[in-house]
Amino acid sequence: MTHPETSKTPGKVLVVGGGMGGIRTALDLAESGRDVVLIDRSASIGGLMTQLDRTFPTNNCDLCTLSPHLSEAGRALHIDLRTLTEVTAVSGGAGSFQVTLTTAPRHIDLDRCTACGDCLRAHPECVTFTPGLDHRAPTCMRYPRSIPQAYSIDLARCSDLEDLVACCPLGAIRPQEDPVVVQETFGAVVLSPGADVYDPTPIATLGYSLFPDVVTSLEYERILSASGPTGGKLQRPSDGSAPKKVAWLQCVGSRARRSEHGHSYCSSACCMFAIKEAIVTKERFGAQIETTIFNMDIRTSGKGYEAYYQRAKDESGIRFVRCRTQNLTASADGALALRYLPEDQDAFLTENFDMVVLSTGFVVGPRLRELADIFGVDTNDHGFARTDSFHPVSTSRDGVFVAGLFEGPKDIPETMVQGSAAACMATGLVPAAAPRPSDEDLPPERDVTGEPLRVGVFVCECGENIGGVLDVQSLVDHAGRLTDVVLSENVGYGCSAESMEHIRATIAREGLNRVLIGGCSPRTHLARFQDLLRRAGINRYLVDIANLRDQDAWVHRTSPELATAKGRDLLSMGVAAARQARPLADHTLPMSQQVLVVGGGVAGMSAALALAERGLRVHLVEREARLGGEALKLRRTLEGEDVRAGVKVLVEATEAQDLIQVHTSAIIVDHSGLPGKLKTGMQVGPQLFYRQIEHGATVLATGAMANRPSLYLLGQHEAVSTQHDMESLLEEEPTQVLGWSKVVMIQCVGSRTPENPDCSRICCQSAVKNALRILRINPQARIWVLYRDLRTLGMQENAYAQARQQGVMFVRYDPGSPPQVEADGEALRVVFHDPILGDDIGLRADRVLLSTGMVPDEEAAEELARIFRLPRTQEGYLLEDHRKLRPVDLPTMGYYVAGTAASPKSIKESIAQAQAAASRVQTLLARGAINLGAAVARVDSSRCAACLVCVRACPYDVPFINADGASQIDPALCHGCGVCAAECPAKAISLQQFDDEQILAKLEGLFERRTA
Amino acid sequence: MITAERKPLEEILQSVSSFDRILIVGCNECVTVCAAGGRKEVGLLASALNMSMLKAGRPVQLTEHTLERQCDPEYVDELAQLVTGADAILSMACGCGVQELARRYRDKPVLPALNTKFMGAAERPGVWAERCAGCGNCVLGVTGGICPIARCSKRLMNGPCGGSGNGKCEISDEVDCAWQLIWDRLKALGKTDLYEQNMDAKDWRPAGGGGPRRIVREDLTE
Amino acid sequence: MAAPTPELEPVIVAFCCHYCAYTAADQAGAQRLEYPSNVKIVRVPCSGKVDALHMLRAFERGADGVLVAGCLEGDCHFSTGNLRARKKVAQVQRLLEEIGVGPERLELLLVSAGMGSNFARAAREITQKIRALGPSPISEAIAARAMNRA
Amino acid sequence: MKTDSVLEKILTSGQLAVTSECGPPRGSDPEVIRKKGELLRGVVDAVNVTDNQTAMVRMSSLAACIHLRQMGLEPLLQMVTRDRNRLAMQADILGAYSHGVTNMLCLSGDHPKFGDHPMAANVHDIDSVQLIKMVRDMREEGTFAGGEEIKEPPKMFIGGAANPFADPFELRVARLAKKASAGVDFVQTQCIYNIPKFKKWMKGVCDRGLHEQVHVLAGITPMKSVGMARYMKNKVPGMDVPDDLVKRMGGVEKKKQAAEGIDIAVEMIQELKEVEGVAGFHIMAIEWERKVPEIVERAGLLPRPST
Amino acid sequence: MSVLKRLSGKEFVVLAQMHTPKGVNISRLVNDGRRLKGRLDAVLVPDMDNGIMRLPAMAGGLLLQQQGLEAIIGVYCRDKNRMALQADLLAAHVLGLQNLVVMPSADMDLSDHRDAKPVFDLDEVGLLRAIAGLQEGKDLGGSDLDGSPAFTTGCSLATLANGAFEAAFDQVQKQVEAGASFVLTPPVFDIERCTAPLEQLAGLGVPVIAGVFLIKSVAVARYLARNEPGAHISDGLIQRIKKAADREGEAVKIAGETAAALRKITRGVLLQTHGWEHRLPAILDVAGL
Repeated sequence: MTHPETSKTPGKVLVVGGGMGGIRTALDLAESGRDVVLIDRSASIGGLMTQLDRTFPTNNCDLCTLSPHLSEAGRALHIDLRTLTEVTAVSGGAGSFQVTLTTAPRHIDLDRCTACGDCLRAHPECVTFTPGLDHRAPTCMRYPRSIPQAYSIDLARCSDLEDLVACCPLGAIRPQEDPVVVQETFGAVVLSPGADVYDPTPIATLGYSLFPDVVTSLEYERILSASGPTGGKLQRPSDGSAPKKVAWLQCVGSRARRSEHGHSYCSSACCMFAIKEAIVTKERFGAQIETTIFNMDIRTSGKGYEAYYQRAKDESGIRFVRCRTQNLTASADGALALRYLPEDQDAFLTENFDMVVLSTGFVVGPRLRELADIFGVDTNDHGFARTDSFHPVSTSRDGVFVAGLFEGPKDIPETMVQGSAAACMATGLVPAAAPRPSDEDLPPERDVTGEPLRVGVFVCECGENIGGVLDVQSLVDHAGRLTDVVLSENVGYGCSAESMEHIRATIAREGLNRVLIGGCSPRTHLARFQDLLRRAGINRYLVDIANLRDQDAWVHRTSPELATAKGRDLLSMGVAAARQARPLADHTLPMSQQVLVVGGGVAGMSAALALAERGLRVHLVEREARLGGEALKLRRTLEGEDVRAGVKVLVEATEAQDLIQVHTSAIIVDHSGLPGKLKTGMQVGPQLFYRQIEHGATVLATGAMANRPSLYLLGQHEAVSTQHDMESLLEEEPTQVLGWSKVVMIQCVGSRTPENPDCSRICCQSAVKNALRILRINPQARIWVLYRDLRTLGMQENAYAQARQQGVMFVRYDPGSPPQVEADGEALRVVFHDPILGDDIGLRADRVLLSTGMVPDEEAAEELARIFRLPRTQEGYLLEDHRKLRPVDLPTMGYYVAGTAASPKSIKESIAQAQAAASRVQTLLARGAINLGAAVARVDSSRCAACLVCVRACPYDVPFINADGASQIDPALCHGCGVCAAECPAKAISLQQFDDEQILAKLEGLFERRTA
Repeated sequence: MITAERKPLEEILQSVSSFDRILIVGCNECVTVCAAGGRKEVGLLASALNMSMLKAGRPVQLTEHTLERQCDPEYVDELAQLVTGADAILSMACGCGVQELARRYRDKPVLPALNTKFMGAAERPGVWAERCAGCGNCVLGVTGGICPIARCSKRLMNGPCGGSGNGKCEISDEVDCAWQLIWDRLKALGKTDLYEQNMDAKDWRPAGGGGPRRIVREDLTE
Repeated sequence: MAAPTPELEPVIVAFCCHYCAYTAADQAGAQRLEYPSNVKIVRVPCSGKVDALHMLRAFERGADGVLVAGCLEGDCHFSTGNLRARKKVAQVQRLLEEIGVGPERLELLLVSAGMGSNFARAAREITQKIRALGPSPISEAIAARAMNRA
Repeated sequence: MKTDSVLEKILTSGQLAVTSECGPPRGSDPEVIRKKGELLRGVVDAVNVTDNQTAMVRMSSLAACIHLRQMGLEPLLQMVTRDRNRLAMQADILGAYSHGVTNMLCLSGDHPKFGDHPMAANVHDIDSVQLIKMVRDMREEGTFAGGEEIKEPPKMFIGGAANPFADPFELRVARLAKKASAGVDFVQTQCIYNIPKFKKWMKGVCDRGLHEQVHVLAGITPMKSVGMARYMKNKVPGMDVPDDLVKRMGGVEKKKQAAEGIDIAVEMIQELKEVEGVAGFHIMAIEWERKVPEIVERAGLLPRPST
Repeated sequence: MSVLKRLSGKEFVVLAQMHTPKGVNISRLVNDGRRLKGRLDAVLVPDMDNGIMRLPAMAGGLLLQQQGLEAIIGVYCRDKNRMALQADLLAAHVLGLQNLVVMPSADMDLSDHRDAKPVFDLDEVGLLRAIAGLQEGKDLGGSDLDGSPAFTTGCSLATLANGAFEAAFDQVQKQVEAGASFVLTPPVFDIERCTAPLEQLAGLGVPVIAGVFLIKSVAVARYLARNEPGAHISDGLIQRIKKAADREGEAVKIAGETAAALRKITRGVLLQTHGWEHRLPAILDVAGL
């Protein structure tokens, strides 16, 4: 795909929607040097996420982690953020879209507004509606720490305009503003407008409009949220009392059989959503609160989600009831009476609750349908943008890509993946802009040597995360009393844009020369605060973080006093170390612009192609003799697409691509170097020829394996096979199917077990797919699907409904008493329990199909993880850096994962992740140089005894004894492990940033109180 | 290189038991290289002493200092200030360093913290082995570069004793038979005839048999 | 049960390598796995960076237990730093024996980044062990001195 | 004749010589040495008296030799370089000779590590070859090691030890040559069990004509039990005990093992008699002196020539 | 003393294989060579083996000899006709390269130049005869040479695999008859299983030098087990590597042990480390060579 008309002049990318997906897209594009216009129709960005309290499975606020990146120097240079803006017309095509953007008046001058809040206090009525519970809308900022950090005015609600204008001390209120309409040209467009939330009002039986204590899940989030209407207290909307019994009703508006009850598809995220709300309820408001989730199936098929579900059940004590619900009525004592039919009983039960939460899903509302029309992109029956398995983020219109909910209901990790994938696709149409020197804006670095120590301590509350456990004020006071601390204060959310700015200004104003942040893990946040210090005009290495969140508040929730005491210790240690910090210089190396992609399956090929098409040289390494991987065994997707044809296209394109060097029959045997300059050795071909390649980044697309557990006579009886095996049989020998009168499918064979705890994610759809195909060939066949939870996410639910309609019998089994399969001549005898009939059923099946799912490819993954030094989950999948926000990045910079190497996935999801990985690689390689940081070993040659200990100890053979008879360490080669420093008998070597003084100071700080 | 190793802590504690202010002095030469008395070992000993004293309820004041070389008066002079503030000096140098300190600071007890062992070489990281006995009259030229005086347990000058087996000395499997090494090397050099010549009884005067030794280079003396 | 007073609780210093042990400790947090607050973590790039001197100084300043935590064998981000750490821990254990501070107060933990639960368990176990052993003679002596001075 | 030694006479006459040894007591009772000496009277030509054998303190070899001499036996003074410097050694040689001791064996000695004084200084002023040379110079040149003239120089018949089984095997013949050139008159070998290896060495000795210069007495030690065989095989440095010998000892019941050991010793002597260059036998029956007569007799070495 | 003299002097020889670079960056080759100088009897430099186009063996061998090592260079029939082969041999001689091994040619479809045209003007026996002819002063055209080269030439056994060995043996026999004076074997992994064929080879009366292959990882071991029936890689071996904490170290140990064991039944070993030449010293240490 080349678009000659745009390849000469760099264009821009339009990203529609500033939710999580849109932010991800914009960040990826900006980091790979593309100019982006990010628009959102709201007054601030953040999308749905802004209303959530925390997200699963880390129970953390994800937006807080992601959004601050937007304001970071460098990225911000490429991102033009426009709120209150919508697309009103589009013409042109890929490479050159003419887009009309209409920006509604904010009536506030963004340059002047400091978000002081005077207008809000004077005229609280002049606000736009904030979705969620609160019909009064307490603030005209959608959420605290919103981006941009400014208010907006709803003129229509204002009674006294003059007074409103006058109340602003800065004169930022502009009542006369008109909408602004501009037409701009974009090379590509990414649609990530999110989706709307289902409004349960029409379902009369649930009494949403009748009972104030019946709330939607989003409203419940608002109640839990510290920035919500109750200030983070759990109160019943009716009387403000604390509820003792809360119920969640799942699938409200989703999986509906009748259109007046909503839509037919599954909203995919609500199960985890409800579980999280229940857990948070118990965690924060008391374990004694009874929480019950009424559901048809629990659909926790993301990575690590099943364990989260099991923990909720077994450890948090959350009750799960499988049932159909009937209706809600008011009981005599003001409680809500829920009438429901448990799945395994034949009589309705009634139970009283103080609050009922309706798990409402996602819908495409009129504004999104309109958006689809404006762009002319095809949508499915439910209004979601149409894509296909092999082009997961491409809409029907060339150059217009889609990410997130608008593509279909999904969870955050899939949204993040699509956000990056869409960025990747867009970069194919828009070349990188000329690099802009970001350092120009930086103030000169102040030389702090010789200055008396002035330490500033900034303690984050991080909402409930830290503040909910630790006594932040006492920590602030404690830090204030430490030696050389001239300032200590609570900064709320320290990593929020306004706090960052506040800290920056404070450093400059107070002339601070050492800074300690009491916050979260330095692993994730140190770099950001280092940037901040640099912007504040002092060396970036003069800051440290005391990990008050991940390693204190989060792990000592039940003993706040001890946690606070530990917090004091951590701050003492941090201040002591900060006092020893010295300004350091970073070292850099040029990056290799080649990429290693390991694994020649669908994900690997897709990643390689995406990278090569964007001009990067790729080495694609496959251990088998040919490309294709596991997908070669698949024939059709649930949607009916021809997998073989798709794979063939990929293989041909890969082999034809000049920038891709394919190495088949290749075994990776060694790996060294550092991100940006890696070396991988492999043995290739039948005679194991050794080759070493240099690359800047690595994409692991090593795949997973079809599971083949020895269960249910698999491998012992001819008539037992896996769903996987069935693929080719259905295509190639359909006549066999004609002979089958009864077929039994068993789900979760070898998945969701103690050995392989995760859900394999794809088996339910495979079962439905194969059931439908069998029926197409042999409509007379009777098919039973024995399952634990049927997990047909999103639109797959429609196929499930269709299968049921066509007479496929879905029978739930309990993992405690699984079905029995015995040989019965050429056929099989299957016995299982039917909970609805309450009886055991025995039948003679011609065929038993096992949904065996996937397992990590232990053979390949175990050794590759060792060679690449990458961590794996306990199940054996590669462990990503952050399950939700960085599902493509591995914990070591420069390594990315695509496809089933990370967790079970469909082809579509694998390709999306491959494209996302390509995007992440681009963002890395666009930096051009590797920052080795300052953590390098330095030799004090006057102390060196030239004893050779360092020379012998260094794992990378870096130190050598130079002509002057002293050890010399090249900072460009040093990996910063510090082994030499630890071994040096003359104490002549120190590892900067971790030198002895700093480490020992931490110990001094820790024990100061005790020894004093 | 002179090799040494730290004395048992117990013994050091005993030796400093009557002092309140102790100066621990390391040396940045041989003992640093053999990980016995460099800056790091000084730190470890100081820490260990401090803890032991604390435990015994008799805290002391410990000062650490490492000299470039403890056997040269100019370097040793550097300590004057620190010595004034100390009741005793604990030297982590070889015997030469200890004596130099004692010579320079006559009124202060100087105590050795190391046992000086031998002149040796690093066999591999962390392992040092005796190589030279300082006999003052080198025979390495006829013994294939392997010293029978330092490396044969019986100092045999004319070939191996009857206890040599599998290339090892009779005293331990850890010790190579020096004569096996000599023989192998002579063979490799094609110089086995050197072995055939009898080596006369050694004159031990240069080895100290003639009393304490010194070397004088007139051109360098002042 | 009354909440334990922090001053009477043992203090355990954990030197954690950035790539595995520290990440595992963060993971424990993300998973809300509780462990005693006695464990104070010092982040180092690699367990091989932990000098014998650091371990000893921790005890000297009053630590009742010290944990050196690195990557699993064969997994060290820096090749063999964890194996070096193992040797150094053994060396310091011998020294502690000489000083008369129980060598069992110093421990090596090898853990992978994904093993938050293992880290939490190890933290619980060492705290339990140190509690059972009581305060280190050094921290006791320090406390006694501080009392005398006060 | 270089000396007045009986042993020298027998050896130069070309007859097979027989020597044995007797360890002095770890105490000052002279009876022990007398008893052991008595057992050997008429059975051997000379009796070695060990010098702090296995680095354990015993009555001095010199004193014990004097006792034997007084009994009319022919003593052979063993002297190790481990415990004395050249002054002390020469003094002792003069003393010994003054008492009519005319044979000596020059050794380096077992390492103190194995003895009861592992802390003792290891003198090793000179080594065994140099000791041989020193004794030879005392006899032939009439000078002390320091070069001064000796009034009435001692005339010792000089022996040394040879171990054909220690490594490196290939220099073992050369080692004997060095001793020969230093002036050794005879050597007693390490106990022989591996006869083929011994023969190989002996052939080397003969090839260089050393057997013409040095009388080689083959060392024989009867084994008391299979346990001893195993111990010698595995624990004693420089000892080469072939497996089949251990097997043979182990093949008989425990009570008869001692007899089997004697049989083996006798058979070996018979076989070694025929080997070119073997000038006699040195029978070391450690703390089993009473069996020496039986062995000597059964080996057909009796009667001893009268001198 | 040249390696081949040492061979004829019944000494055990240690050879290692080093590959020429695909490109002109020779630093690795030269450095590896320097590091191993004195520890090896000679280095075998294969010529474009595996059908991978790269720096020719002659250049590699020359570089190594300049570093003070002795080189044995591979010659093969796939890519050159008899003219070019003979001319190159003359060049080799005058450049000081006097040790040759006639090697089999990999199939073109395994090559990185699949479209190249194979020549096969001569076969291995023919090439050996040509070498013999040159040494006698005649080229294959029958012309006299102005100065004749001298070589020591070996041949290589195709496989030790059961079933295929006999045919391979016949080939080698023919090559020995045609002038090969030593035989290189493919890697030996299972000494017991290979003893019989190795002994059979020894019966040809020329020294046998057995290959020792460094199995770098479990994946490589599995690959060999699956694809090289002659390798006889046992499950035990795979498990041994897998269970080792330091797999690389274990692999080195295995190779070293194999080399040490081969010492008893062959006249030399050829260590094949395929890119991990920096591990050769460790292998030699383990093997006690």
